[in-house]
Amino acid sequence: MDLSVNIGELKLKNPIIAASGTFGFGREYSEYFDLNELGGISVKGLTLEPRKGNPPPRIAETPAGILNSVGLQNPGVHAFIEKEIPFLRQFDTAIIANVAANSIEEYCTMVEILSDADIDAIELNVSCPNVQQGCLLFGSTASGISQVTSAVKKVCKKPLIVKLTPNVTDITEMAKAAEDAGAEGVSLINTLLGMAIDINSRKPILANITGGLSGPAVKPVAVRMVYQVANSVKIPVIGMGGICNADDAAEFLLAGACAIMIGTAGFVNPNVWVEVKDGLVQYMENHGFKSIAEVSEALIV
Amino acid sequence: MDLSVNIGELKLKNPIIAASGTFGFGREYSEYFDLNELGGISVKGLTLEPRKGNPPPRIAETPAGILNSVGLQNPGVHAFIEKEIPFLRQFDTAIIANVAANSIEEYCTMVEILSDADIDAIELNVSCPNVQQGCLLFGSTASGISQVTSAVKKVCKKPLIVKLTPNVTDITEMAKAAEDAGAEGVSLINTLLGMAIDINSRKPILANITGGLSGPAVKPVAVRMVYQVANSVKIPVIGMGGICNADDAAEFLLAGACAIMIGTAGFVNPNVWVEVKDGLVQYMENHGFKSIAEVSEALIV
Amino acid sequence: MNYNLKIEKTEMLTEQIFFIRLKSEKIAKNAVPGQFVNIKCCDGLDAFLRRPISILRTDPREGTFDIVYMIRGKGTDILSQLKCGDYLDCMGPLGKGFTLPEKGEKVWVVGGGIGIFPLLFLLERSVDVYKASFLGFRAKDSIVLQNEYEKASDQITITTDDGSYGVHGLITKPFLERLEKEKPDRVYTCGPTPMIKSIAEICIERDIFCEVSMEQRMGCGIGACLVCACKIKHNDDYEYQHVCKDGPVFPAEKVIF
Amino acid sequence: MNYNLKIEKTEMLTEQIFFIRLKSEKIAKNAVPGQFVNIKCCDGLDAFLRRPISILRTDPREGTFDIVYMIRGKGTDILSQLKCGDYLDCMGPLGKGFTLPEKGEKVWVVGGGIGIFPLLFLLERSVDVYKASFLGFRAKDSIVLQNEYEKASDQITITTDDGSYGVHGLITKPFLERLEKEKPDRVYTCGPTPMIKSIAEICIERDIFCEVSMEQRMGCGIGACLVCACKIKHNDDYEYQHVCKDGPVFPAEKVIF
Ligand SMILES: Cc1cc2nc3c(=O)[nH]c(=O)nc-3n(C[C@H](O)[C@H](O)[C@H](O)COP(=O)(O)OP(=O)(O)OC[C@H]3O[C@@H](n4cnc5c(N)ncnc54)[C@H](O)[C@@H]3O)c2cc1C
Ligand SMILES: Cc1cc2nc3c(=O)[nH]c(=O)nc-3n(C[C@H](O)[C@H](O)[C@H](O)COP(=O)(O)OP(=O)(O)OC[C@H]3O[C@@H](n4cnc5c(N)ncnc54)[C@H](O)[C@@H]3O)c2cc1C
Ligand SMILES: Cc1cc2nc3c(=O)[nH]c(=O)nc-3n(C[C@H](O)[C@H](O)[C@H](O)COP(=O)(O)O)c2cc1C
Ligand SMILES: Cc1cc2nc3c(=O)[nH]c(=O)nc-3n(C[C@H](O)[C@H](O)[C@H](O)COP(=O)(O)O)c2cc1C
Ligand code: FES
Ligand code: FES
Repeated sequence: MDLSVNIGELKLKNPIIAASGTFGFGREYSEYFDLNELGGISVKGLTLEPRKGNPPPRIAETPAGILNSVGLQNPGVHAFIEKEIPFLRQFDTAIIANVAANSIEEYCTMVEILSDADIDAIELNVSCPNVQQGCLLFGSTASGISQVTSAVKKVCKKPLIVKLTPNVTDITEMAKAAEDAGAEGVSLINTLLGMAIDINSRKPILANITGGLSGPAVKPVAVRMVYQVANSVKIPVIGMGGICNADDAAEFLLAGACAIMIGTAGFVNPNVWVEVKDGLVQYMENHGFKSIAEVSEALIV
Repeated sequence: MDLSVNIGELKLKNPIIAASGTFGFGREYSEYFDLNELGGISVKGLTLEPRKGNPPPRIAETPAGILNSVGLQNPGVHAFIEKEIPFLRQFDTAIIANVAANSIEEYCTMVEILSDADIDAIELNVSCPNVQQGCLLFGSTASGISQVTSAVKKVCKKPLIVKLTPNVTDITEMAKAAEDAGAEGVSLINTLLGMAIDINSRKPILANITGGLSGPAVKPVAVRMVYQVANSVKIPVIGMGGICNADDAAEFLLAGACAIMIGTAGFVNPNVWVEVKDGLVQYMENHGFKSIAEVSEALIV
Repeated sequence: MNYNLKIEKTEMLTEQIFFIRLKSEKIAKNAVPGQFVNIKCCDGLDAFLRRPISILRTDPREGTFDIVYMIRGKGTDILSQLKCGDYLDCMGPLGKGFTLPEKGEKVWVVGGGIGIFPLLFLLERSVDVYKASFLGFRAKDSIVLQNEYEKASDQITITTDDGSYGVHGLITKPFLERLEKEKPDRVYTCGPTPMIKSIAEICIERDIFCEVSMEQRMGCGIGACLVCACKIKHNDDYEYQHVCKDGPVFPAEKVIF
Repeated sequence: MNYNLKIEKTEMLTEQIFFIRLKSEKIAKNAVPGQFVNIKCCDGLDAFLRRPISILRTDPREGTFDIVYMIRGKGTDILSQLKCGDYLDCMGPLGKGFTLPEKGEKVWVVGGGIGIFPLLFLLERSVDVYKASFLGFRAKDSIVLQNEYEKASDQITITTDDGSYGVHGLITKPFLERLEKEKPDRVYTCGPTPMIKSIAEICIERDIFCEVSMEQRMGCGIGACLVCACKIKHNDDYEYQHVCKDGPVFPAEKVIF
């Protein structure tokens, strides 16, 4: 059975990827399972300079999901290259650098720097709901996405994946804009903007007031968007949003994704990535699928 | 304690309203609890002509929520006036007519007809995700909303509430458009567009492929949107989306809503409307609130 | 209102099929064959919606009723962990049941898989009539309640898809064969759509009274949300009626499969 | 990996506070005072995230460890229904614990409410030292583990907010009064933020070694998701460290409250 997946020049040995921001730089989870099991790791969202992130509380539990407002706390792209890449390179898994910035120039500078680093792909994060300027702004309009993507594309020497926000009226316009501007793939969904209030303290639970919703609750919205996008662009689609088990992963592949990312579910079950991989193989055997591509085309409508 | 709420000329004796499409025309639930307990009932979405609705399956269960694709099955506005209003009028509760149409003309015709009917308010449904033309189209752009609303406003003799879809980039623009066009209030959220796939049959569970997500899963998105809208318009906001108990209702009021609607939770607990009303009174007593308005202004940020 | 009913008895009939007896004077007194209860399998979010399960039979004297269900997914799986003494939240009796036969009539019931369950109640409530049961199962190990159906019927035919017990093949075969020889007054059927569809067609052709019990995914279970649609002939057009309220039992000739 | 641990004992200490003993050679052997376990209160969605609960004490010989928790919401409420023999999914031991005292030192621990629990383990592991415990409770009926703390301490002071037992008022009062007379070598504190904040300030002023155990809402519990931020002095600026991995125990003088 062939689990491998190609996204432009990016070769994944299997379609299971750790979702950005939920997996740090792999160090913590490496104590819980063998990172060689993963097709790839999308690292914590990187910025040019180190970022402190937002004040706590940064997480709230909601029905079948969570809200987070980390706010891109990260050591900056240079520290990532010096300290984290060497660690990640010990493992046979693709390193995907998740990049966030406040201006087109900054996106380009970072992509230039990362193009010369030992990574396998770049995931352009134009969809972080937890920082004031930039980022989400670009991701919320087709023109913003095509501006950032085409500018970045000029200096990018790595496969480029654009990560889309679900907080838009028409996700297919965003995906098409990324495709037209030269992206090798799109990944979706980032978090849905949400809010939770403590009715006793009468305060929002998150210090940041609003945060990004992830986990099982968002799965139907994510599956719908993956389905819509897969039917409107030719480039590969990486699906995510609430995947907790192999059945969920199969649902995203059937919706048209060629690979999937898992984040929140790992907080509850640190083995989830391995279990999903093994379960997916089982599912493919039971249904006589020989490759991931076959699953991605198997939906009957 | 004062539970009454005014939305323009619409007077509700309490802020608990049955959400449109989940409560039919009240007949069924009237066998489970006393409809006099309700502040109001928003009836099943009405169209000018009777509508058959979509083929089944029309519902799928998702994590902490459901997808539906009923597609506005209803007997048409005339049958509603003849057969349903007399039944509903037996109860001391506000009758809110939920109106859907495919063209501005049709919206106006219906509102004219309903303006002479014995109802208390009109809820303009510009946000139904389960019908092909019209409806959602209008609700997805500020210009669409202001066109429909101002046109309708000219012929409307009842308090006008515009029901907003969450499937937009910026919900506040939609609310402002409705306010500027003369709406007495806005209600939100309608359902989030979603999809679920049966991985064994490899088919979408809903015959309509996609459907509207409701229930607890959407609550954080709904609370966030209510909070944003309440802070951007002066007209009253009716909040809904996943309310299952009095704590959830209080959360929406604290977010800035002056009234709330409950739908999906009633499928599981037919007493939910009464329980929420009683629980809300308890909450207000415990926290020394004397009126709903006080709760709506009590959020500490 | 409180819908929590005490579980008086549970039994594992097969690996996948379970029996539960519940205490409810109201349901035991009022339920008619073909009706169902709508069950909240657990508090909380894990099986969010209620699950519709047919009433297998009632015991008005004891004030109890029985259900039998097969494990299909989350909800029924949770149900299978319930023990005697636990409480279960059931709304019901819900829906419109079968039209009971008249004295002296010849009644044939045709059930497949989980579709056999509502038919036992019908057989037990059909008095002074001749009763023949045609029951189709996947395989020998999925046959349940055989004694009950034998007791409740004058004659019984069992088929299995794999031939591991009784007649090999679909239940429609022996049903048709017997139709060559004699004609029942009433046929009642419940089970997989292909099965009830062909039974319905066979009866309509021969102009035999036939009622079918339909399945559909449900929300409210009481007729308010309109999700459990069933396509029904209406003049020379069609309309969507609702399994939870207008059904689950419909006249065969009305249903558009 | 499998994190399901057998429950060897459960006990209701008050209406709101419960005790659980769990079997785990690994945790019993490796855990140090101040560390915690991260608990999945139930399968499924009802309490989706794990809940962090301090390790109250371990018994390396028996291969068990204890936790005590107060019912606060969904998760702890579900925990309170667990019975001896059930299994509980716990990740741990997690986090950085307290710095143990040196032989002969004078150790004071200051705990408030649920903040007292990690301190018992510390007291029991601190040998050949003088140990004084200052424990603050809401009221008499919320006092738990008094015997254990008395056994583990050379001297103990209990306060209640409402004066229903021990000294009336906040625990900081007797703590300060005693500080007038003598000076401990080490102070360890855990509890409500206002309390640990003032204890920290008092110690910093007087330049007494002080460690505080912090609480924060968590996601992964292992340092990967960065949600459990704690504001920590960094050169003449600050940085957000993480309670689950860099903490829960931090040097008092480092924390920016
Ligand atoms: C009127 C009626 C009577 C029934 N009587 C019985 C009976 O006596 N014994 C029995 O074993 N089964 C019966 N069924 C089928 C039973 O309702 C489903 O098997 C059950 O709902 C599956 O739930 P689950 O959580 O195990 O599966 P899941 O797949 O987890 O269910 C997910 C959702 O789909 C719905 N669903 C899935 N399959 C069906 C189905 N076949 N029909 C309706 N909804 C479905 C569930 O209710 C739930 O909302 C009946 C169905 C109907 C409509
Ligand atoms: C390091 C550490 C050690 C702890 N040790 C203990 C202990 O020994 N005994 C004890 O009774 N409690 C302890 N707590 C507090 C305990 O984690 C919370 O009371 C518990 O998580 C509440 O969960 P719930 O489902 O009952 O409440 P809910 O309100 O339903 O919880 C909702 C969400 O908020 C989180 N949350 C709520 N309150 C807290 C809190 N105070 N700290 C962190 N997360 C919170 C929950 O984990 C969950 O994710 C500790 C907390 C931390 C951080
Ligand atoms: C705590 C947390 C931090 C996240 N940080 C990032 C980030 O830095 N960059 C990014 O592109 N997405 C980030 N995300 C979004 C996830 O990568 C993913 O898109 C989302 O969580 C949906 O997947 P899931 O439901 O499997 O978690 C974060 C999510 C969480 C929960
Ligand atoms: C089965 C179903 C049918 C619905 N039909 C309508 C409708 O006709 N008109 C409308 O404005 N909203 C309709 N809605 C949306 C609800 O009124 C409500 O906005 C949404 O369900 C969120 O609230 P809830 O989570 O409490 O159900 C429907 C929802 C459901 C579940
Ligand atoms: S389930 Fe709501 S109408 Fe049938
Ligand atoms: S909880 Fe994830 S870093 Fe602390």
